[in-house]
Amino acid sequence: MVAGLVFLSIVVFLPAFGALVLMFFPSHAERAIRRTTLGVTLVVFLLTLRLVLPGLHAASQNPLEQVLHDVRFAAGEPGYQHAYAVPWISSFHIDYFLGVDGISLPLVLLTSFLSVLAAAASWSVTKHVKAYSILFLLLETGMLGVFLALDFFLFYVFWEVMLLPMYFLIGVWGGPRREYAAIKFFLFTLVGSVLMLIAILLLYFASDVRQLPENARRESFLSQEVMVKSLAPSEKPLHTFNLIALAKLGQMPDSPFQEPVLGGKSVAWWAFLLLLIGFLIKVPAVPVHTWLPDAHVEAPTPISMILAGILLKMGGYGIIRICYPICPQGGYELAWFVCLLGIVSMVYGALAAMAQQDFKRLVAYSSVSHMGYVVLGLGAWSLMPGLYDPQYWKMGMNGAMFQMIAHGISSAGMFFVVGVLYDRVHHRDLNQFGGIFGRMPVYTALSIVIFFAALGLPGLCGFVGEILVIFAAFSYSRALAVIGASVMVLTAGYILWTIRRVYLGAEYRGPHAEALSPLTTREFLIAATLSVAAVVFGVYPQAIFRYMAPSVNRTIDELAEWMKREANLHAASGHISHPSDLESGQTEDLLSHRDAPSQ
Amino acid sequence: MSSLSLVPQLLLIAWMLPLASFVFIFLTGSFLDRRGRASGFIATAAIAGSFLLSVVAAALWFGYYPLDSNHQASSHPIRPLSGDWYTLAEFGSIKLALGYYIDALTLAMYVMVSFIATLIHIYSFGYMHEELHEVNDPQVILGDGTTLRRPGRFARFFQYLSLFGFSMLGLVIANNLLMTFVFWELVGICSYFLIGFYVERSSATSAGNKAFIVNRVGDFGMVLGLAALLTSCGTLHFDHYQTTNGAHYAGLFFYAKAIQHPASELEPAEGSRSEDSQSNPETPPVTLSGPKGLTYGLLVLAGLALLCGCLGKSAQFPLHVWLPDAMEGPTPVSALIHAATMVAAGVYLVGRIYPLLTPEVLIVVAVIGTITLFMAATIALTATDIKKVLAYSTISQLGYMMLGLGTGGWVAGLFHLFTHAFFKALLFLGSGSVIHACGTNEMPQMGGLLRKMPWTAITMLIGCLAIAGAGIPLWAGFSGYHSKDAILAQVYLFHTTNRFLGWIYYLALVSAALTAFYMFRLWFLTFIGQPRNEHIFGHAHESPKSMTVPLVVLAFFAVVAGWSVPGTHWSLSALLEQARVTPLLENSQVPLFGNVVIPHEHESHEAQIHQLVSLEAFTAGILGFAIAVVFYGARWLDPAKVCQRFFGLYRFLLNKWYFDELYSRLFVRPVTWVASVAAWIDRAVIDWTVDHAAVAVRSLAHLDDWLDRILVDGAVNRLAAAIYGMGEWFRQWQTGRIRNYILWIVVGLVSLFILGSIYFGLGMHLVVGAS
Amino acid sequence: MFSPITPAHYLFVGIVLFVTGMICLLTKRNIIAILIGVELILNAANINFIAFSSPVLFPKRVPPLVLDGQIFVLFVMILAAAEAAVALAIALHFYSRFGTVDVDQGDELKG
Amino acid sequence: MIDLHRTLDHLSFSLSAWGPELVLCAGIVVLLLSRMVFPLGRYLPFVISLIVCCLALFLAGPWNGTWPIVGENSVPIFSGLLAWDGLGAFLKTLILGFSALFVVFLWLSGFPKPAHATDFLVLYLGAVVGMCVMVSAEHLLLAFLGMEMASVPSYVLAGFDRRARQSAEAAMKFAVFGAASAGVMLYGISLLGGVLGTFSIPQMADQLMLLAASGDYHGQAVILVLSSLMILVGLAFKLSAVPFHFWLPDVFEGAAAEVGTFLSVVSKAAALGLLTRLVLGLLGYGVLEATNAGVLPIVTFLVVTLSLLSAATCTYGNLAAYGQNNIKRLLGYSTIAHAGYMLMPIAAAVAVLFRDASLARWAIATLLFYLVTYLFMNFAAFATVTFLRNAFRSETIADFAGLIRTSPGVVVCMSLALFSLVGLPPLAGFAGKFAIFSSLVFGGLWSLFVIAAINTVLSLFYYVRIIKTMVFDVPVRDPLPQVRLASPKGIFLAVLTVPVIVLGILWQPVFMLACRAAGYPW
Repeated sequence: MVAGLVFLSIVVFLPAFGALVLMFFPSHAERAIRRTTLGVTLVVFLLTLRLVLPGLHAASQNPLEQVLHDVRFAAGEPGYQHAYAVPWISSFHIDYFLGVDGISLPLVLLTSFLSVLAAAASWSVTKHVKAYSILFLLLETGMLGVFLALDFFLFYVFWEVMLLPMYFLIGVWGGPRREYAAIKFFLFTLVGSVLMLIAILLLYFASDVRQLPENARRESFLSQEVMVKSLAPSEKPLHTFNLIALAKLGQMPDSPFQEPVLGGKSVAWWAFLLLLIGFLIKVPAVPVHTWLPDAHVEAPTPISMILAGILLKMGGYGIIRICYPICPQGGYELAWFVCLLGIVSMVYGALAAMAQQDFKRLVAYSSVSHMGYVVLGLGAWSLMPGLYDPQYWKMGMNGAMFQMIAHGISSAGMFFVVGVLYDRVHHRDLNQFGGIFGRMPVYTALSIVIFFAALGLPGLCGFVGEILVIFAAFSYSRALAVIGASVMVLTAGYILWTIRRVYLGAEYRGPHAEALSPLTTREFLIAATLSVAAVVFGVYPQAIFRYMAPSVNRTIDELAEWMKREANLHAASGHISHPSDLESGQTEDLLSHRDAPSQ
Repeated sequence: MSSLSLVPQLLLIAWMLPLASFVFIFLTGSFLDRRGRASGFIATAAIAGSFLLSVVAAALWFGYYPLDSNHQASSHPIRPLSGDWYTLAEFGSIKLALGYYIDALTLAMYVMVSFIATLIHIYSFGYMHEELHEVNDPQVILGDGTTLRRPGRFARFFQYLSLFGFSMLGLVIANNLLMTFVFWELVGICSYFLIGFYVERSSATSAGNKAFIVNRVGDFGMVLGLAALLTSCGTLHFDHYQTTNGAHYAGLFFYAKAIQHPASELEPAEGSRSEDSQSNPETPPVTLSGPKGLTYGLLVLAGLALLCGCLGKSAQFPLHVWLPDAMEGPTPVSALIHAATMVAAGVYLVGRIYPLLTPEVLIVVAVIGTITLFMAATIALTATDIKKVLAYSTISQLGYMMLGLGTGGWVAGLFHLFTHAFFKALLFLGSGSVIHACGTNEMPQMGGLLRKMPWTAITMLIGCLAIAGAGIPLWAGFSGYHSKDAILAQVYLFHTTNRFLGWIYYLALVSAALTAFYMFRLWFLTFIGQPRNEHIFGHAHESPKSMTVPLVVLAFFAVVAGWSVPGTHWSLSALLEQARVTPLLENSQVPLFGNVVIPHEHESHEAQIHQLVSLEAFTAGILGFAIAVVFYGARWLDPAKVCQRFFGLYRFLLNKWYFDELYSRLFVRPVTWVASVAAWIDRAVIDWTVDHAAVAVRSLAHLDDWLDRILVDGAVNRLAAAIYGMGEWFRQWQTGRIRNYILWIVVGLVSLFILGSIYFGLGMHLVVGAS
Repeated sequence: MFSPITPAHYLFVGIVLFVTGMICLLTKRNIIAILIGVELILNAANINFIAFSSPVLFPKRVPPLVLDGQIFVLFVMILAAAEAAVALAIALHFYSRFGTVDVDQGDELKG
Repeated sequence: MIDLHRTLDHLSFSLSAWGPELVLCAGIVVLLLSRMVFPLGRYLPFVISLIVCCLALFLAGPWNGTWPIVGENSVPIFSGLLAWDGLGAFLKTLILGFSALFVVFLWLSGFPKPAHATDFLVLYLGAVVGMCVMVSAEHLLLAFLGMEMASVPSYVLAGFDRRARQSAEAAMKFAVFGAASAGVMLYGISLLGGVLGTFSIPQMADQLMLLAASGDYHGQAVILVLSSLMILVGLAFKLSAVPFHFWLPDVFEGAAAEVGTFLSVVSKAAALGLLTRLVLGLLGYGVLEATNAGVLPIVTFLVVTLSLLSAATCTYGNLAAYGQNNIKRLLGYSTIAHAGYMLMPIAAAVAVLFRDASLARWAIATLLFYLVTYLFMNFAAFATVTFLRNAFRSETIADFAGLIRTSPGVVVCMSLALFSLVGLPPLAGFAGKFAIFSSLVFGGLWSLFVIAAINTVLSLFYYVRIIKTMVFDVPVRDPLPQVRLASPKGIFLAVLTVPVIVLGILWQPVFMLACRAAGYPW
């Protein structure tokens, strides 16, 4: 167990250690610095890859091989693996608690994968390479930490840790309006963090581990210290930041989070709302998205890749990992709100993308639109009272999660593709492009693959998530699905239009035409890797679902269980009647005889 | 059974061959052969292999289920082969997979698609030969006034063709709607690439965009239809399927039947194909999946939504606008994708999901088919671009198919799909041959080409005859004769059962006449008479073997496709008859604008209907042909031309001119007026709507952008400014004068005191009140 | 005739002194005058201390602050002296830099 | 009557417990004498002061056994004028630890010229004695004396830069404002002592509880409120709570940065210690008559007043800092804002006192912990400013533009300090803020919590502006001065910055210590 924690800690802190090592490099040794950075990210990627690769011999004599075998992630297991908590700040019962499950694993892999590519793409950064590399590696530590932390406080710390490197990376290495973009990013994110902090303390204060049954306490991987405390007789509540314990508390009968706090709403409701806003800022959803176009446009290419590919995913991850399991009541009551924001983001982002003249800004708005699918998929709580078949919600959640991975690949790819062009001609005006196909055919082919992945073309990664989300949304609300499906048309519109304006056409008439040289090997490898990933996940989505679906499904099953119990409680107390009970019963009758032939 | 179990595997290989070819060409590309000829061979070999495998598979199938026996009564009723190859994702009982659904229709489509594709691959060797070298594209003028010179893209062309072959075959074999949708999109994207094959031409790329986006509009409906079915039935499979944990679940057809028949009627003895679990011991018991919320109303909605996709793909009114523009692509592409196969996919899908379609939906199909049919035919009358004529003709013929399906003629509609594939591919290839020879699409620039390119001319004449439905009534004819008659018979039957929709039949008849007219107009203008442009005529030549051989082969099939194999009952229509399915509530009255009845197809085979319709259609065809001859063939009514060539007979021709005027007033002008109105509607209303919808969306997009900058972002910035302003205001309190500061002590003390006494007093009050 | 002097009278004198001192602080621009105002305030407190600890004013019971108040006064007197010394030194310093004892001239630090 | 033996025992014990202060007093004498004996020892005053501070720190530190808990078993010394307990010991340790660092800092910065070093240090050590008295005062006389002992030398220190015109103005304002508020406070003390009949805080608490138990304040409520508010004014002046903060920005701008350091860190710590003692002491630390409804108005009054003061202070400080150009003035406003944050746990402690007295101690513990983190981050920021002033001869923010090009190490230290002041993890400021917020949550002061949280966002802008100038902007100075990290000054900065990071990650030991000092039971 501890071995797993150590392994995950190495994964998380290796980049930071790399940053520390880089500090002792002379700043003019740019080549060495770049290669070290790439090497560190590569090692981290290989380590995370170790989680999913097939095993070595378990009974090996070599202890290293033994360890490497032990740290594998068992696919198909819904629960947390390598979860282990060590007391950190015991005054607050804060643990150093890492663990991985099917929800976080793909995101961890995505992070380490995109970090390698972004590090490789960082060759285009020529200013202050040493500082850049140090910040870049610190950023990676923060991102990995967010996805691996299972203690709310730790999660929050990692969440914030990313902020500072990102601020500097945009502010120093960004475009002309970088200062504005950087501070805007910083302020927006900090607002979200502060809201999250309020919710964290709200939940912390309301929580009491001792209310959990003992087996639930064991399943929460409480640290030994807290476990002992929870067994000792005391009238003082034992607060916790343990995400698993909080989720169990949130879903137990007579949950302490159902206490009303303000405006007649419960702790769960408020916490959900606050957390949701905090996460939606990161996602970002309309109307708290305006930091994104600026940040994306100004950030240097690799940072845009990271920003779109990973940072935005943290919002979605937070919603599925924290919001819903811990505050199911808030989630249930606010499902419409989440869906509304999702759908608005989808439409709004697509329309805004269509109006852009700046290539990068267009891609940025497309991110808003695509992440809207994620929000919609997460929000489409299709469990109606009386109808406890959660498979559509599973589909939606899985779709949303898949969409996050897919968007991670396609958006990182798009930003890279834009960056390649920008590095050559130093402008991003869509109206001044055209005819790139003739000048850079290989580049164009790869770009088109990536853009079509974003468009949601079947066979590429963007399709699976989108279609699942729309299916799931349909079972929640038909109107939402209609609007959601119409976004597919808009997406096709702006992406095809962009392709036509940039790549197709007779000739390039913009400035610096002479600089349009073919892709270098490094650039080719980055773009090709992303394209291949887009194809692989498009034709073999099981590669992700295999790991992800059991955990997502378990989350949903737990929530469905919660729903059922809540509805029964309400029904028992006679507050709500369930007309749909009747309805589904009738349909059941209508079709029940269909089983007859099989007798 | 063993021979049947080979069929899916054969088809799988047949399906994968083009994909392998695509991947191979994509990866090796120019390494293989700088000019790309090798790629062409690989692609052609792959698709030819597919064709052979399909033929073998079909032979196995029909060996097992011969066409001339009555399977419904026999010991082994026909069961479509269905199964999954590959699972994309699975959520409980919901399974999203790629798999096969094989019946006679699938096999026929497989053979037809791979056959025509093979021919077109061969044809393309000739047609696209200039892509082997550096190409000088005269249509693209660069900034410095020169025309574009670019490397040839022979390999790329075949790469796309291979991808298309793969996608189209996948679409045909799909065993669930999601798979259909996947390949639906993929053929769309192939179409996009091929329309925009000349990426340097702005018109080509914009036509590609238009095609894809208009198709996406249709797909928008399709996705909703999928979602509706999935959320109500919990599946998108047509037939039973099995999840990975071994449970069996019922498919969509099964649910549709459950809707159709009240519970008591649905006995196992009915022996329907999709749920005869008793008669077939191999089929395990089936579990129903999904929340079972399928209702009749939802089925209607789902059917209409799916229909949207079909309308887009098959270029039916009002989503037909993309197809004429799609002629920007190379002609073999137009023949393969935009005539024979891809655009027929919509019709195919309607045929495939026929058991899910309710009469309400079928009425819509029929009406839209009719509108499309007539509208496109009238527009084709005036077009001068040879490919545009054919494009409108394609739309019109697709309308026929839709009409046939919509009126209950499942076999008739799909029969026409096949025959049309042959003769329309033939016509397009022929036109390609002409364009190849002349270097222009404009018919007024042609004329008299019969002498120069006899093979092309003759084969195209056969095509024209086929599309016009030429034949000897009540006996035999070109392929189009059989299929069109079948449709018209069904429409006639439909009009007898639903009187208020009688106009459908008459419009269909008129369109048959128009079809004959505009096709022969095309042929006459192109091949007969004197050359109108000597320069073009001078350079014209017969096309190479690689182009004429496919023409001849296709011409052969355009003639015989409707016939049955001599001495047997084996024919295309019998083959389709084997796979025939019935729509929901066939032959029962459905309350909708009166009572709608979708007649049973067999009734249209009755002699009296058949004879009557056959004669009427023949008359209409002859009429159209005759007018074409008068105007363009013999040119009896073209004084202006005659006047120019024989100056001495001027007055005589002048009289002819008056005659022409008369005719023009009596006949031509109304027709041209209708045609121009139709064209105007097409251009000004529908195209306008489409274009302006785009403009509107873009304006909306700009508005959205503006809102984002001004309102949303503006609010943020304004809030920031307000906070900053507050800070500045606070700073002003800091006057720097110590006496002011001390005054603040007093003010602070006094205000705190007031506040404190309020609170304290209130507290006191509470205490007193409590005690 | 005369009503006996009660602590309230002393407190009243204290209040008057306090308010006078405060007004002095608020209205006088001369730094010396301001320091005098401070002294007035301190002495107002001193009068309170004395009043609360005087056995004379509390004939019927032990005064609230028996010795504490008086000791407090002693300390305050010393403190006032120290503070005055420091304040005068600062005033001198101020005068040497600004050439005036008008505190309103010292408004360069603001905002 | 008087048991002489016991008295002497008590006295000797008191003196031993008062060791740090005695050492400081002795140090002052030694300093003054040393000037006569070694007039040419340039750095001798620093050395002596450092030794004195270290010695005092050694005597006051937490390493001499367990601390008695404030309010429960706190040991009265000097017949109850002062108390020896955890709270006082912790804050004394803090103040003396700061002083030791401060002497080194003065040495490095070279602000008091060696010739004037003795004067400066004597005054400073005198102020430290005053602060030590403040944090352990159990009697209003000592409280007042301690405040004056801390304040009066501060006035002089503020005007110590004799050449500067601004310094004179700052000292004048400081002195006048300080004297006025001291007068008000003294008047309040006289009234409160009169009403409650004693100056000893525990006895006052007994009286107050008796009054509360009777449920009838005999019309003395007005005097109680007024007098306590007047006392509060004196403390609010020390704390620079709005609207009694006006002296602070001007003094910070006018006085040397070194003085600002001292005023912004330990001076606040002492005032907060005294405020805690007064407020909680007068309420008997919640152990007396805990269920009495009569205390409700007192509690409500105190909570509302303190909450309002803290919210106003915090928000005002953060907003007014926006447009500042002088970095010392900006840090002055930052100090005001932080004073607001630090007032909050006291309000929370009062709010929760009669519900669960141990949670009140938790709140005090969070305050103590915050003071520790605040010490390092603010000291680091001020030290950077001081060293930059030496290098640039300027305190205008814009002059520091592009500093990262020559002095990356210093900029990193400054950035860490400022981000810590914002409260970003994993820096000490976040740990402190988090602790404070937890006390607000436990105290049920949600609105105050939300205001504090919003203020965190508001504060980001102006702190980041400094960083932005140093990191992003193009230098305006040519040549750009340099402060190397590998120099005594740089190392000093690094020494201050390391705790800013370490306390953000491993804060459990320090927090435990704070809990122990505040008497939070484990």
